[in-house]
Amino acid sequence: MKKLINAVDTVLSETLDGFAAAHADIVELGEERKFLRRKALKKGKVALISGGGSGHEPLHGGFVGHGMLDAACPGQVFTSPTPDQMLAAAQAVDTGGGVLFIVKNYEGDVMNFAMAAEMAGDMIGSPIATIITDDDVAVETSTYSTGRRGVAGTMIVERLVGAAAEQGQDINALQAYGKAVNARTRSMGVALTSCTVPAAGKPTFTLADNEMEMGVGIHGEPGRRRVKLASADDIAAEMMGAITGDLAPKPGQQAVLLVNGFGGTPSMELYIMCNAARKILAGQKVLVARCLVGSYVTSLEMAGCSLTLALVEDGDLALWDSPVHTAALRWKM
Amino acid sequence: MKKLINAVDTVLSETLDGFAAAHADIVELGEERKFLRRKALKKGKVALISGGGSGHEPLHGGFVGHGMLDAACPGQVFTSPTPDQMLAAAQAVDTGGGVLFIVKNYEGDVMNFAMAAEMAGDMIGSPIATIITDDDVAVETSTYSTGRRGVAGTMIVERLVGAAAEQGQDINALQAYGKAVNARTRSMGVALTSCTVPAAGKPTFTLADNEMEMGVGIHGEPGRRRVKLASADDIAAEMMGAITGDLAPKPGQQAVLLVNGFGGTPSMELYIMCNAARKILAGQKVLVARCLVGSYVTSLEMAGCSLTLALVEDGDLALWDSPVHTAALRWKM
Amino acid sequence: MTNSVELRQKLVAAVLQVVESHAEELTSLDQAIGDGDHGINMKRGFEAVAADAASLTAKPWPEFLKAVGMTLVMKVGGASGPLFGTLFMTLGKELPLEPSQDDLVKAFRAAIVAVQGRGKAEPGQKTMLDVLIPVAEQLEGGNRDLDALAAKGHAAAEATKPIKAIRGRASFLGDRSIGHMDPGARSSALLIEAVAGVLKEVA
Amino acid sequence: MTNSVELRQKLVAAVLQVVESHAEELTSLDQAIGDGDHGINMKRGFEAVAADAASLTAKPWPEFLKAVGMTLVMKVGGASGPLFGTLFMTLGKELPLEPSQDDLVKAFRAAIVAVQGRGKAEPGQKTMLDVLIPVAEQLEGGNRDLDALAAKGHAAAEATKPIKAIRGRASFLGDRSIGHMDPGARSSALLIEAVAGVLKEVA
Ligand SMILES: Nc1ncnc2c1ncn2[C@@H]1O[C@H](COP(=O)(O)OP(=O)(O)O)[C@@H](O)[C@H]1O
Ligand SMILES: Nc1ncnc2c1ncn2[C@@H]1O[C@H](COP(=O)(O)OP(=O)(O)O)[C@@H](O)[C@H]1O
Ligand SMILES: [Mg+2]
Ligand SMILES: [Mg+2]
Ligand SMILES: [Mg+2]
Ligand SMILES: [Mg+2]
Repeated sequence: MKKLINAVDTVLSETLDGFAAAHADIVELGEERKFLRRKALKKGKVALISGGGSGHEPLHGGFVGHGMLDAACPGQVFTSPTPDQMLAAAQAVDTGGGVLFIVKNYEGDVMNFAMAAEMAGDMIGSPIATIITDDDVAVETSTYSTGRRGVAGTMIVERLVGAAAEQGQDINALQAYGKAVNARTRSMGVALTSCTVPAAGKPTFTLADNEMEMGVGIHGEPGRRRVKLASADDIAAEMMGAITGDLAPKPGQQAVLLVNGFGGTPSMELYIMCNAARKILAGQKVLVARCLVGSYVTSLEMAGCSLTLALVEDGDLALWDSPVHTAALRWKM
Repeated sequence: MKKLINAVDTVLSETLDGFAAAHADIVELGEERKFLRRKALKKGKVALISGGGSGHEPLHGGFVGHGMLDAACPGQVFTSPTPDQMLAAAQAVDTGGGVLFIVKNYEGDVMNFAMAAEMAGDMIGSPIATIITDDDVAVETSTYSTGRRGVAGTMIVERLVGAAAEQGQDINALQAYGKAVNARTRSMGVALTSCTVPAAGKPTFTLADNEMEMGVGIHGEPGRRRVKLASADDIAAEMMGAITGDLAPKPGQQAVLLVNGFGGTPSMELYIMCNAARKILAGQKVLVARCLVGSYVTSLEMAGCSLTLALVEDGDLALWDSPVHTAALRWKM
Repeated sequence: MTNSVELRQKLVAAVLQVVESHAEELTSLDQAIGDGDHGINMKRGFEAVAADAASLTAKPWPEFLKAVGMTLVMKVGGASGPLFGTLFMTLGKELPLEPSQDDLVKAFRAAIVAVQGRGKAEPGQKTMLDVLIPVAEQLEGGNRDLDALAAKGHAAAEATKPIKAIRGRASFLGDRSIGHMDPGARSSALLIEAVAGVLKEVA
Repeated sequence: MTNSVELRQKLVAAVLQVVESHAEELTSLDQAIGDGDHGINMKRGFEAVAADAASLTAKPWPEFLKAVGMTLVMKVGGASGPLFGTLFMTLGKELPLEPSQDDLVKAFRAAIVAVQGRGKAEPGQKTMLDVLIPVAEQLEGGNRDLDALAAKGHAAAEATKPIKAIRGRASFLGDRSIGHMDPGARSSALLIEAVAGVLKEVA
């Protein structure tokens, strides 16, 4: 395992210390490093809290700040955080408007956030509500299974709901809006290499030199199938095909496109994939109103990327464009 | 070679197309893709043009926009661009204030920009001046050699000179300022893996599982020596030691710290390195006034990072904080 | 027979020992069909329990088990944290101060029901339930032999191999989950064996 | 003897052939002590020259050489683009319309001086100059045998191996540049051999 680390046991704590120091103008680290919180709170605003296993940086800590999250709870690498973290975060950032949890659809995350909500009782005075994101079309849905995973689309939900919260919407409206955004957001990923959980010390999986994992998750979990490496255009066609097949956008429909690197893939390749995805969308007359290209929802040093398409409705773009100031997403402030 | 590409020959053109489409609000691609230019020019402002081999994204195209560059000329991967590119870019973005080239110190870049300046003649009405960046302390200077390489510190020069240009400083003042900033900026890098130039198809070098290249350049050129992989703290100590040994900051000195990923290293490791570097600087009573952590000056998918320290003087921080709106660096707009 | 504080100490030690010595194996199983952290998670949780052993084992059985469960919830994370946490917390809630064997059997079933409620899983979906439920059934059927209990756990874990996962991360694998033992099933079998071992020793 | 258009066509073809067939080798040499693009760069440049061959070879010698040089400058990039470009452009500038052997020898020296001015390098620094200069000296010494010329180029390229690089990217390697042939020296030797081959054929 080749990593710039000191010790397997201190990976998370040193990451958080470095992050908090680098972004001390926007964030603060909570006691026992249970959460990262926004420095300046807004009285009465609904507090948005997300979290999940670490190793997906900048998600979620990089999205704490004006116009997005109020706090993020970092779990161990690829392991959901524990209820005490969400409770401590909620106590720190609740200013009376209620607390909205944004949770990626993994059983671990869902159960830990649920336990926190149940335990909140008298500790948190305000109501608690939850949005579950499940944008990964690689997983075939079925009534018996856990359902789709929450992947890169989560940041779009965090951004839009964060912007709406900033404008003073109440918790019920925000929860409904977040669910609606999630419902029109789909993602799919591909991996060219595996990643290594520091504490495990060896790669989670192995791919031959000419193989890729199509439909991979953001923990290196396998996806639809393992296939031969294909061209950027073919990969984009399969991923976009699954996404638009599911979303069925109408010609003329506006959308946000996110081309998301998994951590080990450089910018050039992401822009090539962006180019490929845009050509496909143009063919379907889907209008890319906003486009983000970068490594936003990662899987440690995994090489590969995901495509996310979020169909937008009236008002979404104005919220998208409103000021945001976080470590990883910043404009107009 | 495992990359998300269509064909080796179209890597650059598709990257540029994807980039220009994704950031169509700020940039435009020049004819024959010779350059990326800022969409909105400011009459009479000195035009800042940089460029170099591709594979270092977001440098330089990602820094085209308000408060940084007016144009960037992308060469083939790791190959400096050709004089026709600089000439075409200069013709496109010169608005009468003169043209300032910002060039990383590689013989190829220096010679190609120099030929462009010589050929400019009547094509460009305004004066042309050049700043050469050479911030890489890994290279021992000697009167006979080419001197130090220009690496990640280049983006700090581009940012500060770009901000000063936006405020209307003239070309001589900007050139002098850029040289001064370069003179108080130093970087050093380390690689944990190699990178593969698409057209070459195989890694530029190889490192054993327990080896790293200390003092590596941004093309996978070797540095000071190949050594056993060490801890983040030890690596940071060697790199910062070389940097501060050369810059000799006084206690209480303010500085900008840039922790720069080379393309294949994820955010967690960069923040661990940031944490390590800050502890060292704190020990020397150097005050980190601003801190950037991310993959800004890369070497394709190479794993590793560089540290850059830029000592700041009066006025630098105000320029740093002034509005900037580029694909890769954005604030206050 | 040992006094109950000593017994709780032995249980904590035995459980920690089995988890630590099988952590790598559990992680490997999770690498095959999950995200490669199950051994790490379990180890972190039971190390936290062991670190607190002095104060925990001083509590009576119900409080002890609730506190162990709460420690697991707060330290394990992932899916297994809330699930094993719920298992232990419910055992604590259900048991009287001086539990009989029958109390134990009943509480175990109640704890499993709580785990099912928490995880919304059914048996046959390739999870820890596929060990916990067969063991509970054997106990309820009247066979309280401790060796047989441990053997049942391991056989049940083994029997998760041919199952196609419907719950947990392994479900994302679909048919490719077939042929691998479920990590949580394996850890459940190991915990049962460790507990049975201590009970047998002090019996 | 061939007419000069035909000769220029043969030269363009020969030079393209040698660069294409050695592109991988040149890139490998550059991977060892540079950034791994020299073969790719040279190939791109001479392919551009060949693509334009019809119009280029129709020009008289001075214009032809200047245009070849300019094409290299505009297509090769890197360090070798301006340097080989300057070499050819200066040859064009120095040569009369109907050059004699003496004219060629003098122009070659002038072109080398221009390359030195552009790259600020001296002989002995492990660059293309360490092939160009010895070849020029042999010509100036009166030995105009074409085979001997080609042989000299290759021997000089070989002789860059023990040199420690002072210029070019290889200089960043310091002592580690020792033992490797300079890529630009190798390409220079190949170009000289290709040109000599054509001249010999038509002599
Ligand atoms: N819904 C569920 N119900 C019961 N057990 C589950 C459920 N989801 C997961 N598990 C168990 O948890 C184990 C995985 O635990 P662990 O790896 O620690 O968490 P995570 O899957 O979050 O990484 C699985 O092997 C399975 O036995
Ligand atoms: N200053 C210089 N003077 C003469 N030749 C040089 C100089 N710098 C580099 N070279 C030659 O150029 C070759 C490298 O060319 P190339 O790989 O195409 O460019 P780059 O080094 O920019 O990648 C070297 O092997 C060397 O022979
Ligand atoms: Mg996990
Ligand atoms: Mg080069
Ligand atoms: Mg797991
Ligand atoms: Mg080269």
